[in-house]
Amino acid sequence: MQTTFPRLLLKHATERPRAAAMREKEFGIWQTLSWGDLRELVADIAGGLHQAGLRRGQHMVVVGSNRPRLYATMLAAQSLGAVPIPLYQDSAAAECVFPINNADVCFAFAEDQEQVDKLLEIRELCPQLAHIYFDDPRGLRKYDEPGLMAIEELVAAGKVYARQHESFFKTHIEQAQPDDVAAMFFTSGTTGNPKGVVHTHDSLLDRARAGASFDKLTHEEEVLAYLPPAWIGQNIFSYAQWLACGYIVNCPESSETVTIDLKEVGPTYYFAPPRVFEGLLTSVMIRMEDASALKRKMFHAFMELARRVGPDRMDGKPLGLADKLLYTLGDWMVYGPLRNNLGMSRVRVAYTAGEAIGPDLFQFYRSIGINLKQLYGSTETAVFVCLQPDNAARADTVGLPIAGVEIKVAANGEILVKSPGLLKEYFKNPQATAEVLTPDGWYHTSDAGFIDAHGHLKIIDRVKDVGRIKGGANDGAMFAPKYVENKLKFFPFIKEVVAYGDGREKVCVMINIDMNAVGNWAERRNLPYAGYTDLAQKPEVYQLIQECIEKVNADLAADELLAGSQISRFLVLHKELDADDGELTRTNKVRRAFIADKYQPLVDGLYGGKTEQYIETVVKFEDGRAGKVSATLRIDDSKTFAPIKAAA
Amino acid sequence: MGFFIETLFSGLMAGMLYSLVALGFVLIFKASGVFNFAQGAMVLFAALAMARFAEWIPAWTGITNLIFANVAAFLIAGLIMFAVAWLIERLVLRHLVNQEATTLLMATLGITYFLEGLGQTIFGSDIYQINIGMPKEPIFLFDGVFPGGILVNQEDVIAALIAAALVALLSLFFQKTSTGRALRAVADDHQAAQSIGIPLNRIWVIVWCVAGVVALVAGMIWGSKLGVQFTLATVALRALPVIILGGLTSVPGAIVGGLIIGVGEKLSEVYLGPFVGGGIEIWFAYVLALVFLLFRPQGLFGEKIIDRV
Amino acid sequence: MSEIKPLKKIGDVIMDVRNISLSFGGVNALTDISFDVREHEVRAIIGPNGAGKSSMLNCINGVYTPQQGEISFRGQSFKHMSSRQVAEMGIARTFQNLALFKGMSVVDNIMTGRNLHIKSNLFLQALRIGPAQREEEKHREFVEHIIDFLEIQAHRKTPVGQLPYGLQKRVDLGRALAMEPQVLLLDEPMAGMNLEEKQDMSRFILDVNDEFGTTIVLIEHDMGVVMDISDRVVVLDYGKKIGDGTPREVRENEEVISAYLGISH
Amino acid sequence: MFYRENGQFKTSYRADQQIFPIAQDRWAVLAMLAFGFIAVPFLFDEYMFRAILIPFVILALAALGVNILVGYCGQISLGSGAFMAVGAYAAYNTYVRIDGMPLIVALLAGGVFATLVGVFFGIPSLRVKGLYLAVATLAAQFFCDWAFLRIAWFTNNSTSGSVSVSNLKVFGWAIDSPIQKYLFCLTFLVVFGLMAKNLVRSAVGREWMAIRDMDVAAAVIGIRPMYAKLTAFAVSSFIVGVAGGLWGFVHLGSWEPAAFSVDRSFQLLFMVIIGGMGSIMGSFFGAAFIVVLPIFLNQFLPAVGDLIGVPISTAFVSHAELMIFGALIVWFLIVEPHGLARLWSIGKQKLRLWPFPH
Repeated sequence: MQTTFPRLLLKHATERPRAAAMREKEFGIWQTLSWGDLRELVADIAGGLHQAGLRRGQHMVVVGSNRPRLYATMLAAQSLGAVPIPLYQDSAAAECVFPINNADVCFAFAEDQEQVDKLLEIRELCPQLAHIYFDDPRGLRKYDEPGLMAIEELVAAGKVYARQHESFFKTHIEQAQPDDVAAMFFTSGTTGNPKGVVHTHDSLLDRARAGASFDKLTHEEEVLAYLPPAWIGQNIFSYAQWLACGYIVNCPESSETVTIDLKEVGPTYYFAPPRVFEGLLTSVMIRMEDASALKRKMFHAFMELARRVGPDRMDGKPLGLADKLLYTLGDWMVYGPLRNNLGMSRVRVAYTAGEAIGPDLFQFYRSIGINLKQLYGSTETAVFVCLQPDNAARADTVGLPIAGVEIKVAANGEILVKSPGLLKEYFKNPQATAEVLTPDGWYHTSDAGFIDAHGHLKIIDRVKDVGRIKGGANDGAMFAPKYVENKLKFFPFIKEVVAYGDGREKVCVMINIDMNAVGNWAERRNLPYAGYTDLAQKPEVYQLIQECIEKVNADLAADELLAGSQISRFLVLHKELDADDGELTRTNKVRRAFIADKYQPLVDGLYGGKTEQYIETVVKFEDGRAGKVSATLRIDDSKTFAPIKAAA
Repeated sequence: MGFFIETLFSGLMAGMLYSLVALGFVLIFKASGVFNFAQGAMVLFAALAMARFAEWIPAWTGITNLIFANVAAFLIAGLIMFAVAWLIERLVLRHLVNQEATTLLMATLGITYFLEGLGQTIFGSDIYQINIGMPKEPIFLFDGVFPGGILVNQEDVIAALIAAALVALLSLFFQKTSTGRALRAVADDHQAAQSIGIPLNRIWVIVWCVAGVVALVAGMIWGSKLGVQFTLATVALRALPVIILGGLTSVPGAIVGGLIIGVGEKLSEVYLGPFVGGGIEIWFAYVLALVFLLFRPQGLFGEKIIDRV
Repeated sequence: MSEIKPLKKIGDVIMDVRNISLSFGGVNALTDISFDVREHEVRAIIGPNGAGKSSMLNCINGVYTPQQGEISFRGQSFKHMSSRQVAEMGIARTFQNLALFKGMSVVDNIMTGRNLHIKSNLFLQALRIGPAQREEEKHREFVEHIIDFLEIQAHRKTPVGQLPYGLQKRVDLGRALAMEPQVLLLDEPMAGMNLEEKQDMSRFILDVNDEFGTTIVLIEHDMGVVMDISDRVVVLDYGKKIGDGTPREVRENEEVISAYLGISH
Repeated sequence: MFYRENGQFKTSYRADQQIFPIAQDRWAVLAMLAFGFIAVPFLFDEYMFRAILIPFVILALAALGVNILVGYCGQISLGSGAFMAVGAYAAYNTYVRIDGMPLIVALLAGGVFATLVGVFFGIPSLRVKGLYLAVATLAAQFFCDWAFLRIAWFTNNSTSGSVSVSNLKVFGWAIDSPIQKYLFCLTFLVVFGLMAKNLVRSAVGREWMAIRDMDVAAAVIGIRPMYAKLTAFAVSSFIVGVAGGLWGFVHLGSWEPAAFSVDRSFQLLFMVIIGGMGSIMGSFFGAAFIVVLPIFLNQFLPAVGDLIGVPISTAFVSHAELMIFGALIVWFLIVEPHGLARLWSIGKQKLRLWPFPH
């Protein structure tokens, strides 16, 4: 049955008017907004916006962190047939100009003074932006800017209007059709202007539903909304699925209370990118460091057990009686309390996505009994393409295609998706649309990957980065630098990796060691060293790195497609790759090409079969001065393995 | 009339003993701001020590000479009190610097209990006599003036003299010796004293030692009058009103206060007591002090306390 | 937020200090001080340490009784008042060296500021029935708004003793705000703060002044900050008033320069 | 370790302000109450009730009262024994002089008189602090000791100077078996404990603590020191008075002023110090500790003596008791001024954060 977001609101409001729809921690308690109240609030805002002149098809910008009123405003806009555009609250004023003008927006909702200032700042550039409504009046009372208004006033005005026009809200909602545009999300393209991804009620809701039924979500789920609403992920979890399932969304009190609030709410359905999970894990480990020796022993003993039996347990495999008992004990002593302190004792389903997650990190959470899984999707696909079933979560796959999704792998290894959740178009950008959307409805993800033996989708790399080995033992084999690099980066000792191999006969890598990790490692085996360069060149360190590499090679060998990407030679760089030296992007991604010609001699050395190579490089210091560092780097070989043909 | 003077006299005697105890209080409070509830326990402890050693020494040494025994016992008891003082500073006060007065007060309560327990554990808990050979038989003065004259205990007179001597000694100690001057400096202003390099801890030990000696003397006199026993510890409670009256920080206050209270108790007991069933001296002093509190919190001689924001 | 400067209206005189003289045992802390405070303004009293600034404040809110002079508030003048009366008139203050209630949490500390408004008696409170409970909730809500205003939500239930100095200062301010004062006396609100904390504090002071229209009298010896946030300044030196006027006027005042700016840092 | 706080969020201030906001705590307390009221009567014998449980419950009540004055309002008191005495004798007189006077009313009346006396002797606290106040309260102590010893009227002219009550009844039920007595006292303890807790977490309680922590600041925000201090004295001595009544009526049955001597005052003060100043829970800990310790020593020391072949006299035990108390007081004041209660709350905090240390 097809529907729209506003209709779902009415549905919940009529079926369960008393039930909680949203909670916001404000003034020390969780202020609850029931579906009934929400409908009223939305109706009033809609009334106000309509009076102010917001019409069907127009766009409205909402910018701010997760606040009930922000979501209510989105609903109100949709009720009027207008299209809400959530913007990132931490984006600079300049970045807001393009979206606002691109969709020539006249209405904006801003959370607080900070956001209002941002919008006022760019007003000269966006003269059409006539109406700005703010939620939190703090510091704004004395502003007398034309068209600037507190949301309270809008609501008040709307109330009056709604009272005069009884049926206006309902009628508008009925006019809106499922295949109307529901929302627009701007994706920051690496080059050029951001593109507005246009989604209809159908596309978003269909995916929301598919995901919900896949994980059997009910209206009793609790969700904590703490990531930017402008990000499709957060929007699906705290908007689309919220309305689809009618569960409860909780908004934290402030950014610095998120951990406290998380612990209080104890969500049952949780989502976070890998870095968040990583941060949590590190904090756990750090806090355990200060614990008494005995407690630490116990902790590590039980974590060891968890590592051994936890994953199987999660996958529903049978355990030995002894292990069962031990694990139960562990659950009492460690896992339970840990989940409680992480705020995850109630988590039923937790997802991570966006980037590759380290296997240890991933297994840690599963082993202490948190059902952490991966999914695959993007803004253009309304997130849900592939999901991992509860009992088959792996760190290296992103799960099975779910209901409604078709997947095929193109000749160049690119993954093509067909699904009801695909974007309608890129706003006012038919050419870009054409690039990704074939006439027969296939969407080009520009990710390279394949379906593994168990039918799970496995992402290798961005298509444009995937290359081929030329000549040598495994000529023509697929080479996926990012995949190889990530596999190496999951080792704590390795900070950055640059892998080469496209169009060459073998794969070679340059490595940045992680100063802290390797430093500690060195101290523990009292190995003296003078600074980074010195440490990097220690034979012991090379030994250490070599082991890591060979582990990776073993892995790759097991992998039909990528067996050819095994690393045969490596060196450890004498300096840390640095964005200031142009070696990394500002988002800390390695710039392979740039590095390749900056360190030409090294690359030659690697492929020229040398065992060491002298190199001299210019570096920028903090104070902007430039200096030279020079060193002679050893180059080592690493064992590679014969590809193991996947049995069956 | 004669009877009145007799009562007055015995009052003065009792008062003088209070003064001695009160003196201990005042010394310590001046120097360290501690309201030493344990003063009474110290009196008991000292008295016990003296009484027992006075017994033991002849037994051990075989020298039965009374003077020798007493002097030796006195010295040993004195040393013991020094040790006690030192320990108290080391184990308690040092760890309670800049705590509120009430905390310190409660701490000294703890010390009181400890000393009482310890004293009786070491020296036993029966009634002991201290015999420093004071003439017991009373004498009559002014037979001419009043019919039958006035009956006075010689030992009271001697006790009074000893006490007077002690006070004189102390004032000499304070006025003339450098330590004494340091003590006065500390009493006047802790910070200032510290800044000119007077080691507070040492001063405290000394003060507590002095207080210990005062306690010893008081204990000795009291003991030889009425015997040494547990109740001696309660003398501290009797002496409290004295310092309220005299002012926490004033030596003369302690003495005058002591005498006033002593006399007040006896007179009230004799002249008011009968009407209310007697035994009123226990609280009379307190009520006196209390009334005083309401109108002159700083006491007779104490200086006014101004607390600034 | 510079280009859009909030416009604010300063009312007429709300408090008038007339010829105040105060001395401790012969030492003159204040001699014949007079100045007035207008409604909704930020009024600063500056002067080197020991200039008698704090004594002035203590006279205003009844901690000290001046030997001479009187203070009139909203027309009614008084020579001495109990701190309670002053509080009831709507004058609150913060303290230079923190005077928080160490044994209590942040919330409770600020709650004490509401005590003037609590009506229910001992027995109701003991049973915590009906009105008493409702009152507690009502005032807790009020306090929560202050906590929100001062952005200390994360520390709500922590014992104040455990907070860093800067936050304790905020709690102190919060406790004063809880009294819904008409005049707020701040005793060196930025003493011992680092630059960032100082900026936060001045923001809060201005916000209080804007949002609630509270009249503010603050003492500082740190000129810089004061000049930025105050409308008019009184300068004291050795218990005498040597300057009074807008920050600019004061800056140009010869006597002030010699007595104060000369030795300022 | 046992705490699972996820999902225990508060949607109203009432929920947030309850005494035990964490569900696990609520269950624990309920379990404890059930144990105290239902299990205990079946578990212990006469001796336990007479020697430990009943004294513990009554003294815990008294300590609770003292804690309000000393721990919450910071006004030291060495006269608590006197207020107990006033409670006991006032209750006695109301009970015997007015026939048909219900027991509970008599006990409460005792509390009321104790309140009056308490407030009267509290008046000095308006002018003086700490040491002086200690003296003022001592005055109360000695005056009462004397009054009840010498003024025959209070003892209903009993020749022996000791008074006694018998066949107590509450709503027709006799209170004579130890178990009944225990339950009777426990009920008082629970009711007053709850009310005390309510007070200290209400406006009045905050005023007390404000005066305790920083009296000048308290005055400036409009707290009247007089009101705060006197209410503290009143509430404190009311509870202490009722405890006194129970001590006399229920525990002793017949008593003399000595039962409420200055030593009792010190004992109560020690309970507060050891148990934890400014903590309701602490009062209970302190009482338990000080009631049990001597009994423990009486059993334990001789046993040890036998082991090492040194005969231990009862005298020694009693002296050892004094020393141990003294030492403990000092130790607590130095090391843990907030007493056992603080240790308890630290332990609780650790459990909440388990396995993390902090």
